[in-house]
Amino acid sequence: MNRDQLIWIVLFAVGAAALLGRAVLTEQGMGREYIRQTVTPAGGTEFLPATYGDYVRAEQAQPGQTEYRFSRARTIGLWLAAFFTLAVFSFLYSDNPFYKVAESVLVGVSAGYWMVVGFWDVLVPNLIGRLWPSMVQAWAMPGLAGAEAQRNLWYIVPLVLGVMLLWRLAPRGTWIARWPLSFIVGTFAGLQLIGFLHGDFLAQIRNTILPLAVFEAGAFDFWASVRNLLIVGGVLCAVTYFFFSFEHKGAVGRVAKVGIWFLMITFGAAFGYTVMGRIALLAIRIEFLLDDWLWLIDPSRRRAVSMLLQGIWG
Amino acid sequence: MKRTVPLLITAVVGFTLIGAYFVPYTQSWGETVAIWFDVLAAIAFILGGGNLLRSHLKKISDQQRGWAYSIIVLASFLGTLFVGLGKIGVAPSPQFLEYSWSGPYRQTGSAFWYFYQYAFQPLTSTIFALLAFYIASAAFRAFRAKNLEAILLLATAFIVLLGRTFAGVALTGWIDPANWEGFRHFTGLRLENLTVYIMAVFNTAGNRAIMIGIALGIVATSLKILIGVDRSYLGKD
Amino acid sequence: MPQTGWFDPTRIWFFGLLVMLCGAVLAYIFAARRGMRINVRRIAGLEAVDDAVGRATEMGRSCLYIPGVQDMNDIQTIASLTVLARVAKTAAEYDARVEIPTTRSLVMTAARETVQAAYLAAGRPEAFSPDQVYYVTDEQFGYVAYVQGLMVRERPAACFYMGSFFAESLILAEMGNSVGAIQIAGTAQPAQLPFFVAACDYTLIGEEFFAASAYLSGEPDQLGSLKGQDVGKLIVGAGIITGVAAETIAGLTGSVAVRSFVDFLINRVLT
Amino acid sequence: MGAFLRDQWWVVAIFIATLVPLVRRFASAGVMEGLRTLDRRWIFLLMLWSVLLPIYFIGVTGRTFPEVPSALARATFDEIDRLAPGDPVLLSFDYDPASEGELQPMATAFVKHCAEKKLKMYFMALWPVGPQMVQNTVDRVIRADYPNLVYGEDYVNLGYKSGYEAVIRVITTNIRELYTTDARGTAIQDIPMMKGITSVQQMKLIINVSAGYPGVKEWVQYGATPYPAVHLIAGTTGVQAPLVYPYVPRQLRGLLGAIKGAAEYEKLVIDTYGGPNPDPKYLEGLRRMGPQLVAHMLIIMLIIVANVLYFTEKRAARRPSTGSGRPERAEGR
Repeated sequence: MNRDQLIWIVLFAVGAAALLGRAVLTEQGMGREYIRQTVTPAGGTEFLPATYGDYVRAEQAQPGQTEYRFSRARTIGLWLAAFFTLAVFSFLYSDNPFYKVAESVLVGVSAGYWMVVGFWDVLVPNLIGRLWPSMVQAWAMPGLAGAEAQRNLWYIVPLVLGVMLLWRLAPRGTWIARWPLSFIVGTFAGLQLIGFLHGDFLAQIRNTILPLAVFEAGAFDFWASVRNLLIVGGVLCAVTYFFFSFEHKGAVGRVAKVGIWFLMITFGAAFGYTVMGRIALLAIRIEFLLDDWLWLIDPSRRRAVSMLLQGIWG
Repeated sequence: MKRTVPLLITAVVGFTLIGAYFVPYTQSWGETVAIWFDVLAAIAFILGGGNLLRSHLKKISDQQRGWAYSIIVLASFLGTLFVGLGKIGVAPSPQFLEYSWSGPYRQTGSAFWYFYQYAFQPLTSTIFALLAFYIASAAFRAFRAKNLEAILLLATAFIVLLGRTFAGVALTGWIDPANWEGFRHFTGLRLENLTVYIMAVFNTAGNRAIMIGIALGIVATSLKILIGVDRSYLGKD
Repeated sequence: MPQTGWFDPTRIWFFGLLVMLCGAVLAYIFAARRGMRINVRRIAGLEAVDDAVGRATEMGRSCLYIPGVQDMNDIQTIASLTVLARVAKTAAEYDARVEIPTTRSLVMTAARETVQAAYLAAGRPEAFSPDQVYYVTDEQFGYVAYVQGLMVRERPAACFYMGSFFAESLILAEMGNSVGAIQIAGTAQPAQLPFFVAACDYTLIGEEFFAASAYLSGEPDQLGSLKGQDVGKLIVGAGIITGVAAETIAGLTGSVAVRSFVDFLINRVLT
Repeated sequence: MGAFLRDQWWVVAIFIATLVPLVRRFASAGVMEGLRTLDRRWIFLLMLWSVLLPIYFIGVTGRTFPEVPSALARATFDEIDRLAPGDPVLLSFDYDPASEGELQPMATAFVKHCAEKKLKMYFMALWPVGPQMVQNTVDRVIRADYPNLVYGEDYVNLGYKSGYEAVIRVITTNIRELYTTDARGTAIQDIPMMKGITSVQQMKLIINVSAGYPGVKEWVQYGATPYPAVHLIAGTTGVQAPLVYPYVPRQLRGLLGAIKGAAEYEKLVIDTYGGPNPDPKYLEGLRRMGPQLVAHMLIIMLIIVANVLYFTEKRAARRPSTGSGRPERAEGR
């Protein structure tokens, strides 16, 4: 049994003991979800998320009330989410069965998720809804009305292309599937040629036309002029770096060298700037573990039953 | 026949859409084609889903290494698909109570919502959170002053990082006209102002040049595809 | 619609630029076909492709090619497939195993066609197996979770990240580095370039990524198109220099003529 | 701090226990050698602790980490502080729940500051879900801590109007043309504080909390630039901040960028109007900055240590006597 497995077992034992102790010994316990049952205007019942604090206050006000209730399904879900979070973090130490389970569930659920989204958000409204509006209206989209409800025969084109695409699964004639592919490639090669040329190429040249001598209410503003010179010079040098026809030697080499300096400063700044966002992502996950699951901390006072009990967390 | 027709389709469709951009009546063709693409991509899910099923079923039947996990993939995939397409646990929308399928498929409390809330969302956000760890290990390994470019990369990242903490502001807080009149000209050197200057000047210039280069690259790549110089995506004859 | 004519007058200058640029690219392609010598500068990342695949073959480990996380409606994904054609051909010649997990069904279909043709072009059609190219999931982070696990278990010797990437770029690059792979990345997403530059061995920055397939093919007409792009850069240089000069002169002398020229340039030509 | 160490001894014990093997390794192999062959998983552990411990410390004690407001945050604060009680102020909340993490602390601090200064607050929104954000902030701040402020006399929620920047262009000249009623549907004439208000130019200050388009860029182009007398300050997400820096200070007199800007502004508001122990909802930004500060420090340390290691290795490599380091793989740019 090598060192890794020993560490896993130790971690496991300490973790399990702590969780058990926490759930049983402390009076508030941990990791429980509550719901609030409300009647919707149309008569159906709806379950809104509620906190342990709401539940205890409601119990104090009227013991045995049923509006705020403990929800077993959501509690199981909470513990599942906590397991998945820990399983993914465990990969940082080493690849292990828990991570493989989490990875498999994620691949399966996410593939299924996007296919369901594709069906209900694209196929039903944009294909079936356009070709057989009455059928969709009777089945899943009663609200369909107005221009959307008229049949639009143009949508035969994507249907035909779609069938051609699926012909790949047929034993013979799979070459037909290339037609929809070439249709897609052709359209987006054309669209993006225009889009990038007009949006990026022209716009960036226009934005770089700046005066090298800046006058602020008559007076010559030295620093603003230096700023514009740096921007214009930087763009020209960096564009020179991308030249293909000349080797980076001699005069072109020196200009390209200045250009790569600008690019490196750009990359360094962008790297430093995004660090804060990434750390916020980790902080949110750890707050989920400590607050929602383990009930160790309660920064937003969701489980503070009343100011009286403030003492415990004080 | 198998290759000339697709090439023809690509060229005709591509140049038509380029032309359509300049004729007032046809400027909306771009959006219509984009909607058609979404439909086509949704239909193509069948190919993707089919491939997913086939490759994992094959892994199970051949008992390849890790086949047990393939069972989990298939179970969660088919489970999510069944629950989502079947709108399990979705109450019909209030205005159309008699249409049982009218409720939104993402309704809170439905089974599909449960899969999203307690599996999809925690897993994806935790994988995203791994980035914080990888940024730290990348900082330790990659930011070494090997040559001038690496020094510029590391120095800028260092300044921006420092500028975003209170230590950075405190470190150069003494450059304050209140302490000495002469500092008035040097306030630009305070760390947070330096960060602003770097972002507003160097970052702007660098990104502009990259975007100009990309636009030119796209023009050439698209043209090569439209006139058939590049046809690798079409496969063999 | 204010205009009734067949041509939108507000876009006439843009049309002129389009014709000039496309004309330059086409002119150089056909000139190259007629035998004009095309010499282009070295790009370190692209010369490393061959020895990366070679290294993988020596060590008996696989290559991993990731065509970005976008669908076929992104030109970067299509450009990535043209690079995949060259890399797959090299892999076929070296008899190295290249694995291509994809995150979109259409990309899987097109990539399978591309790799099959590449193996045929390398004269080893029998070495191609459809399972090399497979669909994982449409979700960006589900895909990265799978690839991350794959890297640790398969320990590929060479990793290619070519195409459109978002936040997951650093996860891939750091994981690849930890398994000791040579990593060559190419993307036209400016926001992800810093992470690839920091964590990969070679990075193709924006336009260099689009030039990759031309470089790796070495065919004259492909290289010709790069010359056409250089003409575009000359246009950029000319446009900026004249604009800045006119703007500065207009500011210094305050002459109305120059000022109207600058306004004409900015509001007519460059919009 | 002492109380924390005593009460939460078990957390501190675990923290030290996990680092003992690392310290032992440094002791046995020497710091330089230990660093050169440092397993990256130790860096992961350090990052985990540098985020987890601050969250736990702040969560349990309620205290926050130090924060020194920058000149830009002070300028934003002064723009509100210089106003007199009763001055009209327009607050436009153009964000949604997705960007609430970075922007809600700013919105809460802005409203608390205006309420303390007894300014007349006119809320509006260019995003469809904006009025909901206004309602949340009003309930959290005004209704909870300033019950004496009366709706219709001290603050009013004009609600959302579609039309993106066209809305700004109209209300800067004639506000009544678009806003005939407030978000609750009561007519403008029946709202006491709207008497005499015909356009946004009469506002002493415009405060914009923005997550994208339409947002601060449109407010600068159509709200502030054409009317130099109108002062505009804004709070925005980290991604958008660099795009609007060029407008500071001429068109945009104050700017708070990302959670850091929110924390700096909160510190200024709490120090002047917070009182002895401020309500935790006014420390949201400062609370979130805890892990950011320690994690940034860790990354800065890692860069420094990496380079110290690199230079000692390079100097050692020049003297052939010492062993050479790991074969450096071909280093490209």
